[in-house]
Amino acid sequence: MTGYTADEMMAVEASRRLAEGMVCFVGIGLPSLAANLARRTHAPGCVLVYESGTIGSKPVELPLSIGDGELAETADAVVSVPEMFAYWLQGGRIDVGFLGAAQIDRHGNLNSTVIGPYEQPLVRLPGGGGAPEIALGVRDVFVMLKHRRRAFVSGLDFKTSVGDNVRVVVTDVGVLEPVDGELTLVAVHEGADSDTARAATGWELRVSEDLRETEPPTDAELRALRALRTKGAAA
Amino acid sequence: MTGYTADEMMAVEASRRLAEGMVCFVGIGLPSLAANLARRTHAPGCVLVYESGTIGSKPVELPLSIGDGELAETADAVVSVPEMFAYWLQGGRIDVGFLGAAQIDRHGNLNSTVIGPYEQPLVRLPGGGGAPEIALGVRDVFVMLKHRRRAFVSGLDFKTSVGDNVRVVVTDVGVLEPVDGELTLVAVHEGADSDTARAATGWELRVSEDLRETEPPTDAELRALRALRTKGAAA
Amino acid sequence: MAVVSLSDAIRELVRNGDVVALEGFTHLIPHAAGHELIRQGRRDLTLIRMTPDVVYDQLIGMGCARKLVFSWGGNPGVGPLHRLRDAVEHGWPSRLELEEHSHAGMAAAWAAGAAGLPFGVLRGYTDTDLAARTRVARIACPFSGEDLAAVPAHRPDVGIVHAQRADRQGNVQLWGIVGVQKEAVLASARSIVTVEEIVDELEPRPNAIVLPSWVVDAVCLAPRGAHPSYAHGYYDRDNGFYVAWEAISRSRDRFLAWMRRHVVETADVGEYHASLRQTVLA
Amino acid sequence: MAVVSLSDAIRELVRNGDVVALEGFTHLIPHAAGHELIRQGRRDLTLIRMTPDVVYDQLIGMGCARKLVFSWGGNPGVGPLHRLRDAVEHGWPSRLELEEHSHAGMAAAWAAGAAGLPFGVLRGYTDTDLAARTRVARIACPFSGEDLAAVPAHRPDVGIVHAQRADRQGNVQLWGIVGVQKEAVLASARSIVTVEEIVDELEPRPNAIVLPSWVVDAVCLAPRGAHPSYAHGYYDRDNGFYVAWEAISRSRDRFLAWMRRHVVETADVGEYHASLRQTVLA
Repeated sequence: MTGYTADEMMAVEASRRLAEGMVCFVGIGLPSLAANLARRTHAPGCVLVYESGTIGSKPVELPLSIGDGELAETADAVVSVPEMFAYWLQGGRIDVGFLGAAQIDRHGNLNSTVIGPYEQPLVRLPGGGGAPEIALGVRDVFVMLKHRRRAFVSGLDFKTSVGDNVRVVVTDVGVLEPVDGELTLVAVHEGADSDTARAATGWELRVSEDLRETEPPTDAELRALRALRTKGAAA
Repeated sequence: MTGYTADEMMAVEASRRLAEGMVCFVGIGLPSLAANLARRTHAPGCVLVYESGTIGSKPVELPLSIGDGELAETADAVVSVPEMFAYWLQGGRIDVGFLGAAQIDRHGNLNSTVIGPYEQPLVRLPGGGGAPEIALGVRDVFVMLKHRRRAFVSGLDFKTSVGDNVRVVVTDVGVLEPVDGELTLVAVHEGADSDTARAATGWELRVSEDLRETEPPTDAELRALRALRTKGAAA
Repeated sequence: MAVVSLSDAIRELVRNGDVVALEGFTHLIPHAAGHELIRQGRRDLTLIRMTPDVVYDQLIGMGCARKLVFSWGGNPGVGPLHRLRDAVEHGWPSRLELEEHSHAGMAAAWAAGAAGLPFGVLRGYTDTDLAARTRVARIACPFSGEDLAAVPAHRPDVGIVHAQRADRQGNVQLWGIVGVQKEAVLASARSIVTVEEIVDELEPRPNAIVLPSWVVDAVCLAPRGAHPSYAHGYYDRDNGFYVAWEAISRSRDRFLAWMRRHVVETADVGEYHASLRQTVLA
Repeated sequence: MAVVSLSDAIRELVRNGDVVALEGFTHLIPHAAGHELIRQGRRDLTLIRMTPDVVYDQLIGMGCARKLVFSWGGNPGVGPLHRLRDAVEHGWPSRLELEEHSHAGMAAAWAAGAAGLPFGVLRGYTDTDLAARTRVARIACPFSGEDLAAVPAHRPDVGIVHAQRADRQGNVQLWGIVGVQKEAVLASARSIVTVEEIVDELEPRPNAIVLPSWVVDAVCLAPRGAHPSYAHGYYDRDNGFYVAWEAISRSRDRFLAWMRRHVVETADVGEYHASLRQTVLA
């Protein structure tokens, strides 16, 4: 079986958690990759909603931006951005929302605003965008994040969104799920173990007693994934 | 010169007050007749907005209802009803709004809700519809109303809309305009005089010192008017 | 979402006592669905609609409604609704409670309902007697202090609209005057959409809105189901019928006879139209 | 409304110190108008936009802006905005004040502005650190008591958007991803729309919105005026340019040289594109 990258492992693992008919609020990058992979494999009826206003997009190539023309051309409906956030997200019609971030804490709270003090930042990040209300408005939040000490922190520099609805965090090391309100390592990818995860986590990471190993990407998954990447690769 | 009806006199008099480029919020019946007449005569660039959501409608025949298909087909834009009332009326983009009513008082307040007590009405009227916010949201309110004692009352049974923005009341007897906050007879139609108006008014009607006589409909106005009425006549 | 018969949809989704909205702004009025509510004898409904016209006159006259939430009730371009007036003025066939708004207030209540908010905000109701007679509150802008009106969101149990067409997956497309149909479906706990036809593919059209199948509970085929209202691109408004309704609805007996003949004793929208043709021929 | 040159429109309608919104959600970003603001040396602008990207990076780096009101600032799919970061992190070329919202908050502020309301309501900002860093208030539903967020309406001095086309009367038509363009125009005291072409007749299109001429102050012909963004049906997004901007904008000197060569020393959008072609050829 061919090799695969950490990104591919993350996309595959996230896509497996999407089921037929689920309505997903999708951002650019890995989330878009994961959701589109699900549509090409086990969940062709998975509905992709992009915050730019496209509902039911079926892109053939991965968009580089959430506003690419193909997302509108292949959509069931295109609505204004105010309508998207009011009628569709706040209206409670979205099952799954994907979020990324620069920092996450043990409760799934996320920071995509700033590293360092807000007024004198060391790094000014892009900002919250849709995250604060996606985190509140969808049923299940899926977080996708590289597993690094500087990202998995004991205290956020800034709380951009709240973790209440975070159901899973997929990293390049494994999978975390909330257990009694704290993110707990429940699975590791091929070649990693709980120590790998602990070493990459800035707090005392809880590990599930029945720690699983995730299924590596199948050839079919990798073929579908790589067929999608043409455009996304440009990023 | 041919004869004309009281309705035709009212429509013509109202249409003359519409100027090129004015944006008019139009209801069905006489207002629609007056606004469309203006478009066919001296103000072809007068913009007709119907509360059903059609902006810039150019109907060839008079609609029987504000939702007739022709209003959408000939419109520059069709918007949802919530958008019409929020972005267009409340947004302050309408110059002139036409209103009718069952009762009017000397301050231009209107009743289109009920005759008699609200809980035990003698006559249950259709209700306010767009009137309460049209009366607040447009620059100039034009009222069109048959001049009768039971309609021009000293006290309304119900205040459906406020008179603050009423600039003119066109009746089948003449024309009233607010002077120092009270509707005052400023003109009478051919064949009527101030006594006719006083007799048809339920309060002590003020009459302007320089009472004018309105210009009877011209042949051109009547031709244009009657060409429009085909469909409206059905009502 | 499933494509089902209208009678099944009404049977399964509408209960006595429900808050029900059959929306439409002159265009695409869901008459066929209203007739099915009458056939199945639904009772104690709270009916919501901005512009109740003939189909609400029929529902009220047949005793289906306990309460009406509305902003303008009449026979557009013709006159009053006699059954609505009879219910309000004389309590026939039963008392009808009214919750009365302005169009702007109803529109804001629909938008709030669709947006999952508990209330809508507008600059309205000011200095009118309506404010004292309806559910409206004053609210102050936390920044400017401006005093504005707040209306409670519409959240019906069932929202019912008519549309031009749907595809076999149940995605719905409507165009022309779109009114508050999208809001009525999105604001409701359950929704029924009757359509003129079911097609393989919803080819995009100017000014069309699409309601994805996953926000609709039942799509029902009901050709000419908006009559006497119209379906833009399918058939025109039957203005003659609205004029005729003035006479039909004026007397209780003639109204009841007409309803029996054309609604109660017909099985569906097809038989309804057949019965109308026979009456004209007779 | 009048069809005028973009330089005249900017000269007459945009003043130093104005609150200006160049809106667009990835699609139809009004780059040509942004470049003209830079050529004319506008200063102390408060810039509003949900998703500031390259054109705002350029305006900020050239010292046109005093304040930025936004919800997500980055180079979509590529990385950070180096000029925005430099201004915030090091005050170069000048300090930049930030008013930061969420997308949902910005969208509600735009809708409120278009509706002539002083504030918008949403279920948002709850339990985040954003609330303490921006203009947001809590408001209680007068019916349910639910605690919600209120954001002040956007009411810019000037709203600027790019559209596919306009007719000779100045009616504007745009389609594809429509973002908040309608709201940006309707919420602004003055508005400028740049278009790909002027046509005799706006033939209706699926998913198109029309802004009537009487809500637009100036319509300006600016072919390829959205580049490197795209105009649906006219040209694609120049993804390569967004990737290239990462390197161009990283250093102050290279950024300034690039801006001089392609914006400051070009007269209009035509010369801008000619200068880009020459660079590629060179």
